[in-house]
Amino acid sequence: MNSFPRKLLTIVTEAAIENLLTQELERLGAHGYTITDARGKGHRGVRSADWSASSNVRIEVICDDITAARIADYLRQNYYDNYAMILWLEEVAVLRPEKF
Amino acid sequence: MNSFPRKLLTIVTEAAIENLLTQELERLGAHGYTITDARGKGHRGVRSADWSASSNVRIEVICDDITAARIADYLRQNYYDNYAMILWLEEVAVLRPEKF
Amino acid sequence: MNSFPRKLLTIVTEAAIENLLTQELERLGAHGYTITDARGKGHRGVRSADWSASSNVRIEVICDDITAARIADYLRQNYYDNYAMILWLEEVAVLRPEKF
Amino acid sequence: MHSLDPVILFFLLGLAAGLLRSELRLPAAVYDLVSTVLLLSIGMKGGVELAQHQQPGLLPQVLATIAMGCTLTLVAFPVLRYLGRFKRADAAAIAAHYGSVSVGTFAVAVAYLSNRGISFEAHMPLLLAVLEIPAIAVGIVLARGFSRDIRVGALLHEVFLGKGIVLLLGGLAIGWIAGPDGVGPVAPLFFDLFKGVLALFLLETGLIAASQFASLRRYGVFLVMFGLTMPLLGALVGAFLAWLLGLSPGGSTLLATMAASASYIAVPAAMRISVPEANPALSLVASLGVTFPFNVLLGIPLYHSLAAAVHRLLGG
Amino acid sequence: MHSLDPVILFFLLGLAAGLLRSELRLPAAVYDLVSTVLLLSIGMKGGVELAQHQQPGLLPQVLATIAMGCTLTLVAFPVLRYLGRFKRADAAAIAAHYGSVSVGTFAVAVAYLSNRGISFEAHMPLLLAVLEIPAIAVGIVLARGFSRDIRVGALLHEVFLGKGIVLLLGGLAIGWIAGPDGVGPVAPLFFDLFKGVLALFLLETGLIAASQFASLRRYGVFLVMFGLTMPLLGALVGAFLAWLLGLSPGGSTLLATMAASASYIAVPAAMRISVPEANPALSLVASLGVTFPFNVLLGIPLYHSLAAAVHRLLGG
Amino acid sequence: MHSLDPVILFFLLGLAAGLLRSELRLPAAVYDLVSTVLLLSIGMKGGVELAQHQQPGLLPQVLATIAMGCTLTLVAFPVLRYLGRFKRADAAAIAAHYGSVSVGTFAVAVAYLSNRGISFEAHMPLLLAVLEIPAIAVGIVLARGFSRDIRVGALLHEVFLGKGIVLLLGGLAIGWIAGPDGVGPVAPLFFDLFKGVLALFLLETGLIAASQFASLRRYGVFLVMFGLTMPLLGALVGAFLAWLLGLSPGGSTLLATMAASASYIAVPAAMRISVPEANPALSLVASLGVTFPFNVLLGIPLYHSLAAAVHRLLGG
Ligand SMILES: Nc1ncnc2c1ncn2[C@@H]1O[C@H](COP(=O)(O)O)[C@@H](O)[C@H]1O
Ligand SMILES: Nc1ncnc2c1ncn2[C@@H]1O[C@H](COP(=O)(O)O)[C@@H](O)[C@H]1O
Ligand SMILES: Nc1ncnc2c1ncn2[C@@H]1O[C@H](COP(=O)(O)O)[C@@H](O)[C@H]1O
Ligand code: NA
Ligand code: NA
Ligand code: NA
Repeated sequence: MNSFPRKLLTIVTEAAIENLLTQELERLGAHGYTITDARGKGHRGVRSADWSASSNVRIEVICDDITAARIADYLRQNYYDNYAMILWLEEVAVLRPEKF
Repeated sequence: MNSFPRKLLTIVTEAAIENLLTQELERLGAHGYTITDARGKGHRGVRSADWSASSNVRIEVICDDITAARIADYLRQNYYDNYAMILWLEEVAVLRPEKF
Repeated sequence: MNSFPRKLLTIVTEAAIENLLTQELERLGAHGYTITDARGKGHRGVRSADWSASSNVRIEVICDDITAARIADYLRQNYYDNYAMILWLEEVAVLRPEKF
Repeated sequence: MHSLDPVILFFLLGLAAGLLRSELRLPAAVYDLVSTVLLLSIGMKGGVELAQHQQPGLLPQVLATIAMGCTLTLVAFPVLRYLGRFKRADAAAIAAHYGSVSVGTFAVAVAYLSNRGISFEAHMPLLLAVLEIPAIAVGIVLARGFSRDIRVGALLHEVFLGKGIVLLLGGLAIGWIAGPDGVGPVAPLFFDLFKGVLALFLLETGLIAASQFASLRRYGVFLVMFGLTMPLLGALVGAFLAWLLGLSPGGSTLLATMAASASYIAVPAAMRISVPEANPALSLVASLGVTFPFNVLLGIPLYHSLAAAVHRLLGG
Repeated sequence: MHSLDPVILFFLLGLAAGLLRSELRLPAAVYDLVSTVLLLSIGMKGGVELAQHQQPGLLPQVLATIAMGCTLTLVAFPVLRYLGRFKRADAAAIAAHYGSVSVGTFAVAVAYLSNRGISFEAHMPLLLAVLEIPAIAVGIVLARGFSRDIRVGALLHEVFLGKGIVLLLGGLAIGWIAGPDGVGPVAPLFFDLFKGVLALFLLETGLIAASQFASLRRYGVFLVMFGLTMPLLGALVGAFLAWLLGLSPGGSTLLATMAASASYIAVPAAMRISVPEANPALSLVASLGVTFPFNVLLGIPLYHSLAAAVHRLLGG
Repeated sequence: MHSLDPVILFFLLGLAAGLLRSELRLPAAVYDLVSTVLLLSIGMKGGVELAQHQQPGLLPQVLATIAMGCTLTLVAFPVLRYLGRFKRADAAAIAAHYGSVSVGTFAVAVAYLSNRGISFEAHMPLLLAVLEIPAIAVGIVLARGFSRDIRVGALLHEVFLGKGIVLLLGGLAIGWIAGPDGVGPVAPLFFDLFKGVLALFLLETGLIAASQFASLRRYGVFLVMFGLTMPLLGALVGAFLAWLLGLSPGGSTLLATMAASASYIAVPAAMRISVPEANPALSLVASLGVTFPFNVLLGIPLYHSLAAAVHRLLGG
């Protein structure tokens, strides 16, 4: 099995900006993303997903190092101050590097 | 982009103890968590999420190494024997270390 | 805390083949799996989860290196060409190695 | 005749689909909606009746119901522990399921009576809510003694503020305050659709019950036997107590059914938190895989005859 | 006149909202609930009628329906393969969609007939369930020959135990066993709400259909043409067969509609498993993006006139 | 008397369950279903009426409603900014919530009027849809000036193609096209169940409102005062405008209620996208934690008296 290193960027944030964010991700060079519905707690309190205003989404993007850094930087500068949002980065291995 | 190493602790367990567990997590030092609904299979059989008693939750906690070890140890000692539960740990990079 | 290295294999693919796939995973040696509902976008376009035909699932398997490689190879050969599917591998640490 | 009640047919359809491993599956959100409507409408119907008729002697009936819940749990426990050779925690947890009550079974019995034009006391839903709880407390003490490390807070919360109790009592209060005219505007949803909603509920319950059958073989004959005889014993106790309390034949049928039924929603959740060392599969196999189908398919008409017989024999 | 049927307006609203990329979105759980109620109520209505009237000659009609499903698939395949120049797997998969049937279209036709007080044979829902299946088998054989490596188990399961078949046949059985009086208690949900539930179903179908339009341009003119003419051909075949079988004008309209409609739920799921190399977008664009709107907006009244004309011309 | 309206009791039940931190929770999919049915049925009822009665002078009323939305926002802003000492973005966002409207409150007022047999103008749902929007635009300009970097596209989309507007206007169009006879077949779902569905909606709204209470203390007395007095001011403005426009007492009650109500679905979503620096908790605590309960429990009967008084005093 040949595998290739890529970055996995995971963002947890408010469901209200899902559409906005996926457009930004594509603009910043992501070739794809995966979204699941989530709830949670953080510095901005409990987000229980009982209704739209308190729902989170969990967005994953597999991409190369440069794209990952670009997205992370952009989100930190443009979203961190105003939205419930966290993100983290991991090293992963993928099989078909040309896809990401 | 400056990033800082943290641990990502992922727990998959019975939905019935979600509330209990989030209280424990906070008591043990987690500053936040993210929860998604899940189903699955493991040593305790299929958990199909068809109704509450067979539903799983997938809980993620980003925290420092010590907190991660503390939570993992505590859960192993207090929950592993009696509940359908697995957990794993990963190295991740975050942007704002003070948050976690 | 004693922890042991394992592989985390994450597959994102069409919900239509969830049952098929979990059977394959078990046949290929996985001792368990965790599934969450997902949506996303990739080379085969937007999969919005508005109805069954456009829904994704996100399947996680914790296993040893060999099993992970076996599953990844098998899926690449038998599913990649015909299904919306991506997968990636990560190093994780687990507490009870005998479970996986 | 009873087996022709259409809501029962929905249960059988769910059971068959589940056993054949059909693709049919209803999302958990649908189950939540359907059970919310059922609980509210059972409560409201009772509340409306209460608003119209003074119910003398409510307190003794509530106390008697509590006593019945405790007794049934205390009777089931030694049978499971010594005859069934279950571990202490398992015996206590299973006993608690049978000392408590199944709202789904109650609803089927209500539909059964209403199809036959048999009336019953207005406050039965109150007794239903009351009966959910004592068995849980007894079960926990049986499992752990009066130990300190019970998560009392979480437990009380789980028990008194569980969805079932809140919606039943809430419905009762709404029906009681609004009265028969007041509930008129919401009657098309909560009363006219009652049996249709119950049909969907039973379809889904059938699917879930079928998923318990797979474990039946593993957990053996004793559990099946227990799941078939314990409801009969419960029904006897319930029917006799109903006669003591002076309930009508309809009310007696309901109390017997409540006693005969085993919880599969409230108690499992409470036991996971308070008696985690009990294997939840054992209780669910018995209550959902054996007792629920038995009660719904055969038990209810039996308990109706039983209640009638008790009234005939003992007078009243 | 037909376009004023309110359920059709809901479909148009969904379509418009989808095309305008509105935020309107119904959760998948709502779609599941709504389609469950629709399938059960179509089945039950048929079952109740069957219980009342002996239906002679059911078997020939079932066999004829099976033959029709196979024929339509076999006719569509070469058109797609040689005229449309589709790959073999794609041609086979699309053909299977058109040889099968769409329950949503059937439901709109039922509402159409009932709004006009036109009766039809009680067992049409049975033929509906029957017609879902044979095209799938034919499609697979067309795609892969009689090869060994078909996942037969998974496929049979998917086909015979899919949600649609189980609920239609289950509903039929319930209606048939319970009879007209037996289903009375559940009628407010399953019969009185039928058209309201159908309206919600069509609203959601409109949203989904709109999401197929985006791909229309990509897959070209041929697919649109096929999606418009294949239903007309199907309707002709269906109307003529209905006349051969001696169906009433109402029943003929339904059989023509069934033949004209293309599956977009059962067949796509089966094809993903059994003919994975077929591009699922092609079939969905045609069946959901072209044929469904055409049938629902224009086709059904047309097929009604057609059925009437066939009866007039050929007598019967 | 008003507090006995049963739908209000459902709100109180939800509120109580939420405050007691009960386990009662309805899945988001249920909220979506229930609010979809409510919006469609409000719209359709209006559309059917419109189809029957010519409504002269619709355009002036629409323009007056737009002006009212802008005015209320412009009045609330300085109060919040200078008396309340809120940051500019926060003051603008909260003001926008109060300049807009809450569909849930409107629905309760409709139920209130219908329980008392009071009629109102058919096109009120149209004004409801219209009033949702202008406050958003004003709020954004107040927060950011006429700056360039507003995400205009995303915003327009969010506002004009949000679920509420699409379903209200879609329902209006369906009712208007289908007319009273046309909607007959879907009436059992959309009209007969209206109040039952509203009850479920209010149960869930009560749960959500309770979750806002926790933040009440944190955000202080001013917000509570604002949440109680701003609706009174709004109601005065609405009742007076209604008199100017020549609305009936029923219609005046509705316009006063609309003015008094504060958005908690459409505006929060728009503000998150266009004024992200505003703290969303502030607006929700005020609109959902204070104003909604106040309006539903006390406000509506008050606004009804107010509308009657204005008609009496000023004639009309
Ligand atoms: N330490 C953490 N671990 C995991 N998830 C977190 C953590 N902190 C925050 N989150 C998630 O991120 C969302 C936004 O976080 P915050 O901006 O801190 O309110 C929360 O609602 C959680 O779902
Ligand atoms: N090897 C595995 N890989 C991924 N998830 C697992 C694995 N084993 C168990 N799980 C998840 O953890 C839950 C509890 O596992 P268990 O305690 O082994 O029954 C299961 O229901 C699965 O969702
Ligand atoms: N770069 C990516 N990052 C995260 N998820 C992806 C990515 N590409 C594809 N996916 C997910 O995998 C599914 C199938 O991908 P594809 O086969 O490329 O269409 C998509 O619907 C997404 O959910
Ligand atoms: Na019992
Ligand atoms: Na067809
Ligand atoms: Na307002």
